[in-house]
Amino acid sequence: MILFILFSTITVKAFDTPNDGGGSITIKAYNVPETVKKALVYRKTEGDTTYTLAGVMSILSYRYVDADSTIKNGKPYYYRVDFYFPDTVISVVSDSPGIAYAQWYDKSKTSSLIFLIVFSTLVLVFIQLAKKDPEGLYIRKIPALDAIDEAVGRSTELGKPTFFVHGLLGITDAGTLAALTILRRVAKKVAEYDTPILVTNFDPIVMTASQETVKQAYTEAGRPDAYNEKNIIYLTYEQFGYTAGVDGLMVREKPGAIFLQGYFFAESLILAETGHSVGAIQIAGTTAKEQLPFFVAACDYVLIGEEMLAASSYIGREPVMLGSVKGADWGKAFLMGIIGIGVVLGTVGAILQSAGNGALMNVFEKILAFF
Amino acid sequence: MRRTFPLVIAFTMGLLMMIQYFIPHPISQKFYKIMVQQWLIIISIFFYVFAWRSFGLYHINKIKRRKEGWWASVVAFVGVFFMLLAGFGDRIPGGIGHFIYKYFNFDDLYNYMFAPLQATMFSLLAFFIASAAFRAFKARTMEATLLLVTATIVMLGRVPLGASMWKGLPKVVEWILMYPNMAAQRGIMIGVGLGMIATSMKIILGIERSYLGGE
Amino acid sequence: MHISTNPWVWIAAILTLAIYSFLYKDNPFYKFAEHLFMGLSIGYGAVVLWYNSIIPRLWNPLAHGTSPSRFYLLIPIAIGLLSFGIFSKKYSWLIKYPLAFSVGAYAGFSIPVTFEASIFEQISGTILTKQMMATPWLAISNLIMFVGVITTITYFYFSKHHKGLLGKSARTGIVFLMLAFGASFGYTVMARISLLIGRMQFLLHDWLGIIK
Amino acid sequence: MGFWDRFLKIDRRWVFLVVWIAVVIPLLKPLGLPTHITPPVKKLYDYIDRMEGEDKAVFLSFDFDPSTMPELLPMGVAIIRHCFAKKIPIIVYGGLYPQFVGMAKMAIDMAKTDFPDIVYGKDYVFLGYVPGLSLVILSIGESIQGTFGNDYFGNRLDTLPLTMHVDNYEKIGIVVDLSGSSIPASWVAYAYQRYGCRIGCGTTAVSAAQYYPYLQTGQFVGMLGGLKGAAEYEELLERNGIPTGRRTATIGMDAQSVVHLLIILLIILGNIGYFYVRRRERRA
Repeated sequence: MILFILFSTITVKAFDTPNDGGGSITIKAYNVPETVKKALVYRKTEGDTTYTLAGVMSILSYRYVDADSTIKNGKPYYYRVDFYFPDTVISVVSDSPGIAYAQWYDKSKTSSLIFLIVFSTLVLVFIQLAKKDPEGLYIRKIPALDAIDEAVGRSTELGKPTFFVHGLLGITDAGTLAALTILRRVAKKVAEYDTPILVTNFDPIVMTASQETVKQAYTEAGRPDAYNEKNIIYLTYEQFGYTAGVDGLMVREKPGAIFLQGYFFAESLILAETGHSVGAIQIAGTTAKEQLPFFVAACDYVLIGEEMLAASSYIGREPVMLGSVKGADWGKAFLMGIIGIGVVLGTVGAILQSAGNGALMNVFEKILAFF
Repeated sequence: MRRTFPLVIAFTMGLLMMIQYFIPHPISQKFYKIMVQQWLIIISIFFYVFAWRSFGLYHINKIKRRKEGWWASVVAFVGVFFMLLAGFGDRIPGGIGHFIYKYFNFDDLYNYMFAPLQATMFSLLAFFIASAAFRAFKARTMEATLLLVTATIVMLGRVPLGASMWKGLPKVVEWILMYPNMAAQRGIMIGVGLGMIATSMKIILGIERSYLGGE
Repeated sequence: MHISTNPWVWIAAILTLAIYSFLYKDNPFYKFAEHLFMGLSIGYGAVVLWYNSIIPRLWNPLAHGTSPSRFYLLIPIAIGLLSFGIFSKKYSWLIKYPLAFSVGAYAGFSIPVTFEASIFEQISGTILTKQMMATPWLAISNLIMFVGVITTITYFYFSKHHKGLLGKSARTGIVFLMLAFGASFGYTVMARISLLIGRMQFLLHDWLGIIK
Repeated sequence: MGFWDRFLKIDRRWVFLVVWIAVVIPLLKPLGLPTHITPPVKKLYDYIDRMEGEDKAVFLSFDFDPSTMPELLPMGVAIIRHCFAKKIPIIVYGGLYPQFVGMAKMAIDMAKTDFPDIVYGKDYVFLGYVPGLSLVILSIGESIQGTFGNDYFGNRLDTLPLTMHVDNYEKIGIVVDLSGSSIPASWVAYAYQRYGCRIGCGTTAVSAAQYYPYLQTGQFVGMLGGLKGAAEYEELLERNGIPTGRRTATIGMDAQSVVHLLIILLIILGNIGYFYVRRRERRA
């Protein structure tokens, strides 16, 4: 009898799964004793006489999301959950039917939206400010970008070609766009010094864009006649096939300067070590954090992560671009502020809590849940 | 038409794809599915033609001009031919298809030519990692010293011998990976993340146009 | 010793050795393997593209589909075809349309996704929670993490001169960066050696049969 | 030019040669370095071991291709051997992608030679590829017969004693997924969160770090990380008197240890040379 009272306190609620496109109902059980071994969820809708098995409820979260393909929006569904105990089975029916709806706004993503608005406002405001007042815009030194001219110059002195090796991601990657900006600078220098350049590509679209970029750079340098489309070559779209091809070209052409720019994977070190072995001065740049250690070890200069993305602002020094860098920096300050506040609140809250006052900790946890 | 309209397209598509993320409604999900799983992939298929054209021109040029090592370009074409033969030829009805299936089996070509080449190229890393460590890991500056000392400790902690030298070593390695290493990784990721968002915004707003080539 | 009698294994072994010969110096064997590899991968990509993309995404729905919405597929086909304009001098600008379409769409798509994956996740992992301060040691470790994240971010601060407090912070950031680079380098060595061991087992076991 | 000057400028091909020797010698003549057992491996081993005599099956999924084979295949072989020795029914699944199935077949062939009394259909069943990716994981929750129909060899599953009895996660004691990708997370999301089936994981050394949180939250019963994890499992088999065959992972671990130490030695010698030369140059 006592057992029965204990079991009878279990309640089951069925409700529309929040923040989704409909077609799904969440079933949640409350006050479930820990002795429960298994819980099965059954479903019934208007017109059905019996319940049919919907699935197994997790006995860790006591939650089950019923996203069966038969569930229609706006129609009531009734649920029964059978709780299996070592010696008995208890069936509990949900107090009210669950009805699925499609939502137009995902509340769980509010935090993203707020940050998005804050960040884009910052960037836009600073771009506008930079347009109005281009004086006084500053960007810190990035040695790897300053070294471009030196590398191409040295290569020219040695009478060797310059290599530009693209990474493996397509034109939709921000790093690839940065690589194109760097390529433009490299190609301009190459055109001025009148030395050969070879650009290797993994992605066909990037190849097309590279051709345009190099052509443009030659025109800017006043030598459009010297541009040769055949110097921007496509190798293959297979990671290690590309590696084999670039390595082969490196040892045969013996470039004096090599630029490894873009998103690389495991091949990073194979390329960089081969490049080093032919005695080239190497400038690498990638946003792939896993590959940075290898470039740092094997190359002369490395653009680390965001340094690469700042290249277009650094090289061009256009006010609009510099403004966006400034805006992004303020975004960083904003994020650091949040981390800082979080750490202070968390620490003070934990200290107060151990002294018996949990109020601040509650506030902190609310903030944490927001993320 | 030539300059402005592409920027309008980029702006519209960017905005739609961004907003779509916040709307769980089926209409928005369907839009996302059609874009990502169909349209963008279909558009990208056409660019393969450029890849093939460029590959072909490069090697044909070498063969035509009898440039040094032009025979290797012939080998490249043979590779393409083998794969195409194995991939499509076995559908030819009758004896030819059967012959191709038996002697130019696509799976065999993949398993005994393509995959070993891939794996061997990948495994070159084991040699290069050693030569790079030997050459570059010198205690020239404070930063370089930090780099080489951490690398050495982590390497030692990953082999049984390290643990038998000092029982606490695997724990130290785990701590380095979990805290100072993770901290820098996070810093890099946040920086790159913000930089990428800024770049994407510049694309949508038409400020970043390098992908469209010359103006 | 049981040398393999399977000709395919011999082919694989010879190609493996041809690639390794590159470690000594560039030679015709490597050049052969390299070009064969590039050719095979171009062919392989074409076959995969045909069976995995063109047939299921274009051919099947257009030729055998019944739903009227299949004709919408003609729109991306048309956009894609514009890129062929590059073959003529006069219409080469047409390629800007497919580029703008794809790059714009990915840019919009990546903004919120990057927020979630590389910013929110990382920040919520850095803000201290009760569990992260359960013991004094954990608390200190997590404070180090906090300092590391902040100083690394300041290294990527571009619009201010790196001097004073910012300079000190950025230099601390470099310390963390170097620690991390060292750690990932040491950590990756193991996996790379596994690959070499795999190839050696193939040569010594599958091909030459020297080891059981 | 002194010894250290020459040593510092040594042709890197000597380094390659030493690395090559360091890998090949342990393969030819195993050193038998000791293996320490770590908790994640022990947990997985014990969990499977305790299933002996129960009427539940192990479901082993091979979700990897030749590129990660050196690390993951020995895990598969060791787990199959464990089940064969303890007569724990095992369903070997060729993985969610078609190119994975060859790995599973290789593992079965390598394991079964030492267990002549094992009967196909009763003690183990081999399932091939069916399209559907994560839908397959969900569909197994309803019915294995319904999902696959036939086994890899074309036998109807409702004719095999093992699959007549084991038809969904109810009768599966644990799913062990071997993969260097994100597939183990899919098994957790669908088989564990939805059907409550316990999951174990074998993954590459590089991916192991990203799966530690799953271990902490209990979403994984246990985990084998890289060649080291596989070697530990082989060691546990050996300690419990289960025939291990050629201990590929343990031998590989020997080679790995030697190369690690070699690289460390190279770094140390390189620095000694560097400091020696620098000091001499400063004096001069």
